[in-house]
Amino acid sequence: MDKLLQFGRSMLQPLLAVFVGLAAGAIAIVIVGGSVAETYAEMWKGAFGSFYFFTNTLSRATPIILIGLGVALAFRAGFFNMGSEGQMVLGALSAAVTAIYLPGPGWFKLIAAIIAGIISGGIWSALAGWLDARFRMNLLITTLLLNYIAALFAGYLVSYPLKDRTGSAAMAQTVMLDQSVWLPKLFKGMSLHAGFILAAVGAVLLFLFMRYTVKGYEIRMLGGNPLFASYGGVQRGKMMLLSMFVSGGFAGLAGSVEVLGTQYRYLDGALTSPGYAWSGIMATLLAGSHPLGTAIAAILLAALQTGGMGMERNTEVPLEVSSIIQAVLILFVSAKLTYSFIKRRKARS
Amino acid sequence: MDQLFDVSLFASTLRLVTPILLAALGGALCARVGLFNVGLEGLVLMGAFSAIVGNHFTGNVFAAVIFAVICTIIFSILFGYMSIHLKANVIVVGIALNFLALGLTTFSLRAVFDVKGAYYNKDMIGLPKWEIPLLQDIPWFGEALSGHSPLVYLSILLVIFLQLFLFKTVTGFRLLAAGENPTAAKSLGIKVARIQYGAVLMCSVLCGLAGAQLSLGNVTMFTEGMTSGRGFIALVATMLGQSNPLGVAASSLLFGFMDALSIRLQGFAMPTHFTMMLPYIVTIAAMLFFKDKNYMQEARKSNESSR
Amino acid sequence: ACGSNKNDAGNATNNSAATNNAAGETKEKKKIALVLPEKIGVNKFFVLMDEGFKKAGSEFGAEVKTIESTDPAGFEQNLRATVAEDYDLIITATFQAEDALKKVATENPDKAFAVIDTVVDLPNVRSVNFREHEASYLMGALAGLATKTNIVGAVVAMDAPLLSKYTSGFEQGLRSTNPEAQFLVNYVGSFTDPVKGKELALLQHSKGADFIAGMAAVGDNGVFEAAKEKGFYTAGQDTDRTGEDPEHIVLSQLKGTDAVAYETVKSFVGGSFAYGVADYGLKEDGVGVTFITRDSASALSPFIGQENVDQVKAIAEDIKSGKTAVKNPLAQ
Amino acid sequence: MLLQMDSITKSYGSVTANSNVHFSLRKGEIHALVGENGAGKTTLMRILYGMESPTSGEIQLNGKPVSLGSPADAIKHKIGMVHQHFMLFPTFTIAENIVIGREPSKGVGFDRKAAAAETERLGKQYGMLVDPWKKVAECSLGMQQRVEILKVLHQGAEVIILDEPTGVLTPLEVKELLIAIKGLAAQGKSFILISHKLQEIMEVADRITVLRDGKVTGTVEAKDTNVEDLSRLMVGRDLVHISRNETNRGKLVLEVSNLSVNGAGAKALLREISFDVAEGEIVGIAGISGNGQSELIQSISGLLKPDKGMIKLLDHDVTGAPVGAIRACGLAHIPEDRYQWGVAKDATVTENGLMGHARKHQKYGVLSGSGIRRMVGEWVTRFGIKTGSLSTKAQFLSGGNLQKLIVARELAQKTPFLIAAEPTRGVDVGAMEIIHGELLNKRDERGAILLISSELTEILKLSDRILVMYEGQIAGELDASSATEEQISLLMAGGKAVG
Ligand SMILES: Nc1ncnc2c1ncn2[C@@H]1O[C@H](COP(=O)(O)OP(=O)(O)OP(=O)(O)O)[C@@H](O)[C@H]1O
Ligand SMILES: Nc1ncnc2c1ncn2[C@@H]1O[C@H](COP(=O)(O)OP(=O)(O)OP(=O)(O)O)[C@@H](O)[C@H]1O
Ligand SMILES: [Mg+2]
Ligand SMILES: [Mg+2]
Repeated sequence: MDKLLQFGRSMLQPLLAVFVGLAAGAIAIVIVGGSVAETYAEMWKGAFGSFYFFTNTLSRATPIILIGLGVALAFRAGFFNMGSEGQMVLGALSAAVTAIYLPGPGWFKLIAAIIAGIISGGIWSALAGWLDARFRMNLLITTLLLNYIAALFAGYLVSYPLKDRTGSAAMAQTVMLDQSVWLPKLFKGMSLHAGFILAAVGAVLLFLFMRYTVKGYEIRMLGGNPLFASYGGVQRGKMMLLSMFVSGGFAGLAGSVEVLGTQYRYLDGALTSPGYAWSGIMATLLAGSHPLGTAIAAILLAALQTGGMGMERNTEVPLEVSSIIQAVLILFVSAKLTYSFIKRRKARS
Repeated sequence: MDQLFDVSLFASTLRLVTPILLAALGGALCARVGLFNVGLEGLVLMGAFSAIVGNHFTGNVFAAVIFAVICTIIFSILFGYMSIHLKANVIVVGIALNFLALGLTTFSLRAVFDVKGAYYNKDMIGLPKWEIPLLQDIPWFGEALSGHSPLVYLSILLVIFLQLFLFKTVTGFRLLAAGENPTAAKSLGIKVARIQYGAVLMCSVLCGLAGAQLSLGNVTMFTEGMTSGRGFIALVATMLGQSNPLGVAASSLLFGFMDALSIRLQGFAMPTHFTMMLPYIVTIAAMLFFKDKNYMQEARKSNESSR
Repeated sequence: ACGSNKNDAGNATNNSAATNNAAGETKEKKKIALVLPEKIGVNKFFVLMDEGFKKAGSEFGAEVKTIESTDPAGFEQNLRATVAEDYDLIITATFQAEDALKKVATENPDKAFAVIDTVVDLPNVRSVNFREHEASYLMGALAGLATKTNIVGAVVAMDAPLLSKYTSGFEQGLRSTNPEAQFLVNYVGSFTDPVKGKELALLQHSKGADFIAGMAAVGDNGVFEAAKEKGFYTAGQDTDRTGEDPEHIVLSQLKGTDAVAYETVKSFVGGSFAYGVADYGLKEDGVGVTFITRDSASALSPFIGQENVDQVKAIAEDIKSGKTAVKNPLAQ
Repeated sequence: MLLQMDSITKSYGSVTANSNVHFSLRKGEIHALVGENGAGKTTLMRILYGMESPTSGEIQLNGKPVSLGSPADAIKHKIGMVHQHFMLFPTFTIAENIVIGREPSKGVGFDRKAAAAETERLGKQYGMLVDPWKKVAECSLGMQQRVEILKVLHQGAEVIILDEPTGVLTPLEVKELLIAIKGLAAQGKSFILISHKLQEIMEVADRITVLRDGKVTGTVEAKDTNVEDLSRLMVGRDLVHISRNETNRGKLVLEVSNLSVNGAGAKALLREISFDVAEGEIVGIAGISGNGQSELIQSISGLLKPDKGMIKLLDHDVTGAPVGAIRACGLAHIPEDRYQWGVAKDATVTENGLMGHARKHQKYGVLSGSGIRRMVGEWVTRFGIKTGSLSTKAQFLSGGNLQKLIVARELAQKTPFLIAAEPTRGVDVGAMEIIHGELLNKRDERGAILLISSELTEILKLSDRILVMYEGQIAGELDASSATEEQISLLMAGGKAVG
């Protein structure tokens, strides 16, 4: 009963926020002369309107969930990992390269590619952790900067040595992966692929790990107060490398499943332009670094995006306005509306 | 070597660095009051767009700059209200604002000028280029330092002004206090929220100027997304300079210089992708010297009792 | 900004004369979608295409809808959605569309597709391809003849394969007329950065370039501004941009995407739509250069000079006839 | 009556911190507020200072009702507060910390020279000398306490609230502080003094109000009462006096030899320290804070790498070993600063209790929730820790209760060796008895304890041997049975040992 009440209270805030966000979005729609009901209906349809669109939303959410989980882990350990983008790019590239050049049967290459993606994303992230632990370089800055370096490096590889020379050869991309290494689709004719299962399992595992294991406990305490953790015998340096590695590993996995499940090749810019990394960070922050919450927030953000596309396709509301509405919704969802609301009510009573 | 380090390199550095520096100073003010402003990119974009709008309607560049500042202030109030008043996560707000700014400017570009992508009008006059009387006659320096837009010189003055403001004035002192230990500041009756709003507003003024320099100083046009990541570079400069105006200036200049240099390195043997990495790699290397606060100090600070 | 962008332009004065045969007024209105792999935004290439598409829609009485995408993943989704929403013809464009189109077109063999600016070899897809390098070649040849300093430059958006069609074509042309000339290339690293584009042009000018071609999408605007400030000569892409500043913007490379979009809609409504590959180069008048292949409303700049124009017109004829071969850097 | 608080009630959800409290203050009076940990003293004072709004009740100043919605209001009404935990800006200078909020200015400029002069003048006027240009981070706790009080005086406060001001001070510093308070009261300032040290209270207070479970159990004139009556009022029962058993020294547990730590500055923080602790004994370390005790504790527990020397724990060389390894070897540690080292404020009581115990409550790396809750629940009853529930966040515990949680956690490690740094800082008399009892118990069970305390009575009461530290060295060793406060104080101040 108590738990139920607590749950209800914790749901009040996001619900209220979504409500206010929709109201604010409605104002934007009215300003451009759209019909609020129709626009939101199209948005809903684009995100959840049918099984097809629902799975579409989930497939878009897949990399966001994985990135969000990685970021959540690092945040929980007290490390501000802003480098998901670079980690994802390198993970994706390594997965593609492994899948293309490794000999062996398809299933073997697929697994190897996923592992390669996780490892290279993890190493890139752990590098930032190492620079911080060893040289006291601010992690926030290094991770941000390493993004640019990773993107340029990957860009170079696919523009020159690894470039796809079959076909029109006009894109900076690797060759298409052999069909045997593609991640299977979950439903025929839908874009949702097995990567989503990985993301969902990842969320549950991370949740269980953080909550019920010794290491998870240590990571949480390290994030809560690093002095307390080190006083209790947690080794910050080691933990930093470990948690940054796992954090980057999630981002690398995100890149890998995009390559193996959606694009079937590494295409320069295909992972950076949708802003998956920023969405992932937002999902994490919206959920207060709770793994399951992060997954839900990621789906919500993905739904806003796919909904926005639906809105653009089927109404006269232009694409820019749909991005305005998305931003407004996010802003309000992030606001701790109940905070001031409850406080005020208390003061009065 | 002569090819690399010519006068135009320094002139170009100064021009390219001004918007970054202005935004980074704004970021530093926010950081000083405990608001990590990821929304610089969006604020600068707003500034760049509204400067062009102002110019279009008033036909006066200075009025346009003022207009840009006002619009950016209005936009930043949203940032302040969300993160200070409604206690939203400041980073989420920053990211969302970046998206919002991109959407709003693109949309308004169409609404105001009825064009897509870029607004350019050859009759539009940008910020004047000031030749500085004595300076311009000094052989090498004159060429590098003279003949820039007023905002370039203003940004240099602002660095000094902010340094003095933060460390020499009462208001600056309280601003530092509010960021250093908000609980203690509140316990002294200092209005921390009000100071935070103040910092956000000052930041938006600076970002407005940064945007104006971009769209009326560096070039005279607005194009969709023309900030091209400069706001994030400014964020790095803010952190690297440890939110000290002089430090921020130094790190912005370092980055700007390396950026200008990397352009010149294009075409020398190395692939472009690698020359483009140069500013980022050098910035990381510079961090070896700009040592950050120890995590212990950081942790001590955040684990003072709140009761 | 990502992905890519193709510029260029052939101003393709649409042959609006051929319109009024009013083919299918009696039949039900055809539903045609133009699904773009990115936002139209700053991209003249897409702007033109959209214009040609809409124009054809209203002239031939088709129901047309342009759908922009925010990113590659969103593009595939939009493409699938248009299939689901049962458009009669789905037009898309650029290399970026290739992967998704291959998948979707294979899965929907009964649906009609068209793709502009790349080739997708499927029975239900009509492909239209451009040979931009031929136009670039002409521009390079002209630049080689016109330069007084023997240094010419190009400010390019990104060091990416698809843009080498422009730089390589340009360089081949330049070499053909002026083997001595130095060719400076600088990359902006973005499609949306006029500020850096301008700095790069200023740099090239300071190194002595007197003709600097803009190949940087929006960055071109920055190049133009630098030209105006410093008094060198420059060239634009896609449409005839000489009108913006005839004194300095002395040439434009053209690419007829609007005409292609227009023709595609027209042929579909009129029933003459055919699958397969159509290739547009100089010969087909799909690409070109102002003054050489097309007249311009602006006066010819003395920097270029009628004499050089005549010489390059001859080169253009050689390319059309196959006497001169322009190497496509993307073909091996 | 200068100040009157009527029927103040304050509840946090299900916890009632204050219930129908009446409290008054006369001009020039020193009014002590005492009570067990979590009785609601701090809460009541935070209400008076405008930092919390009461659920119900009224406050009158000079007979007129006032609304104190924020500290700014309180300061306007000349109410100042020195908080239980310092509210200072460590990177700022003393002068800056004192004048903040009412800075002397030249135009818009902050006149730091004038601030320093003002600080010096204040210091002289109230007999609390400070160095205005020194950074607060570099000051001893006693100095920081002075800064806090000078800050309040600079604000022009007439009513000054002191929440456990002596908790961190050495006896000498306490004495100075009490004299200063008396002097100020004679000059017409009024004080509300919260303290768990009843002796001090009897020494300076005019009136005493006792709180228990958020309710006033009595207000008495100081001259009409004594320490025993007071503690009965507070705790609701008589305190049992614990007695010490004689034990004999067993084998050596901790051996420290020639331990040195070089600081950033020229002066070494620890110089060639050697001592040992054996089974069945408590070795007390006395000294003014800042004389190397922190570095010594941190070196032994592995938080700081010593530059020279050796530390042996149960015959293992643990010099410079990681904390985890040393703990595994047999160390438990009650840290000196509970907020910095002892807890994660945002974590729950259970989670904070689990630190160091996780290995015992896991199988294959998976924690057993029920076992952990049983363990922490047992501590809560045994030490009388007042907490809403086991999943209350640590930051909501009162200072003393948090201290009890930490002590319970470290005692439960059941290690052969325990560092107990300021084990009773901020705890009430009842809890102090319990903690002292537990420490002696551990000693009787052949444990070895290194006790560091600024409280000489505590050192004298518990220790078998006493070491005094001065400027990073051991200035002398005394046998507890014969040592006196005077002897220790002399050594602490740098004098030579006599006898
Ligand atoms: N913000 C809060 N939320 C929930 N409970 C609180 C909060 N603040 C205080 N409490 C509870 O109110 C009670 C009174 O706390 P308070 O700090 O006033 O005690 P105290 O008398 O000062 O104790 P101590 O002597 O240990 O300092 C405690 O039980 C504490 O846990
Ligand atoms: N690392 C931890 N630190 C503190 N508390 C924890 C930790 N892990 C779990 N808990 C507490 O335990 C609760 C859940 O534990 P769990 O559901 O495993 O209990 P249980 O089923 O009774 O335990 P078990 O069956 O393993 O003995 C959580 O609500 C949490 O408060
Ligand atoms: Mg208290
Ligand atoms: Mg307390």
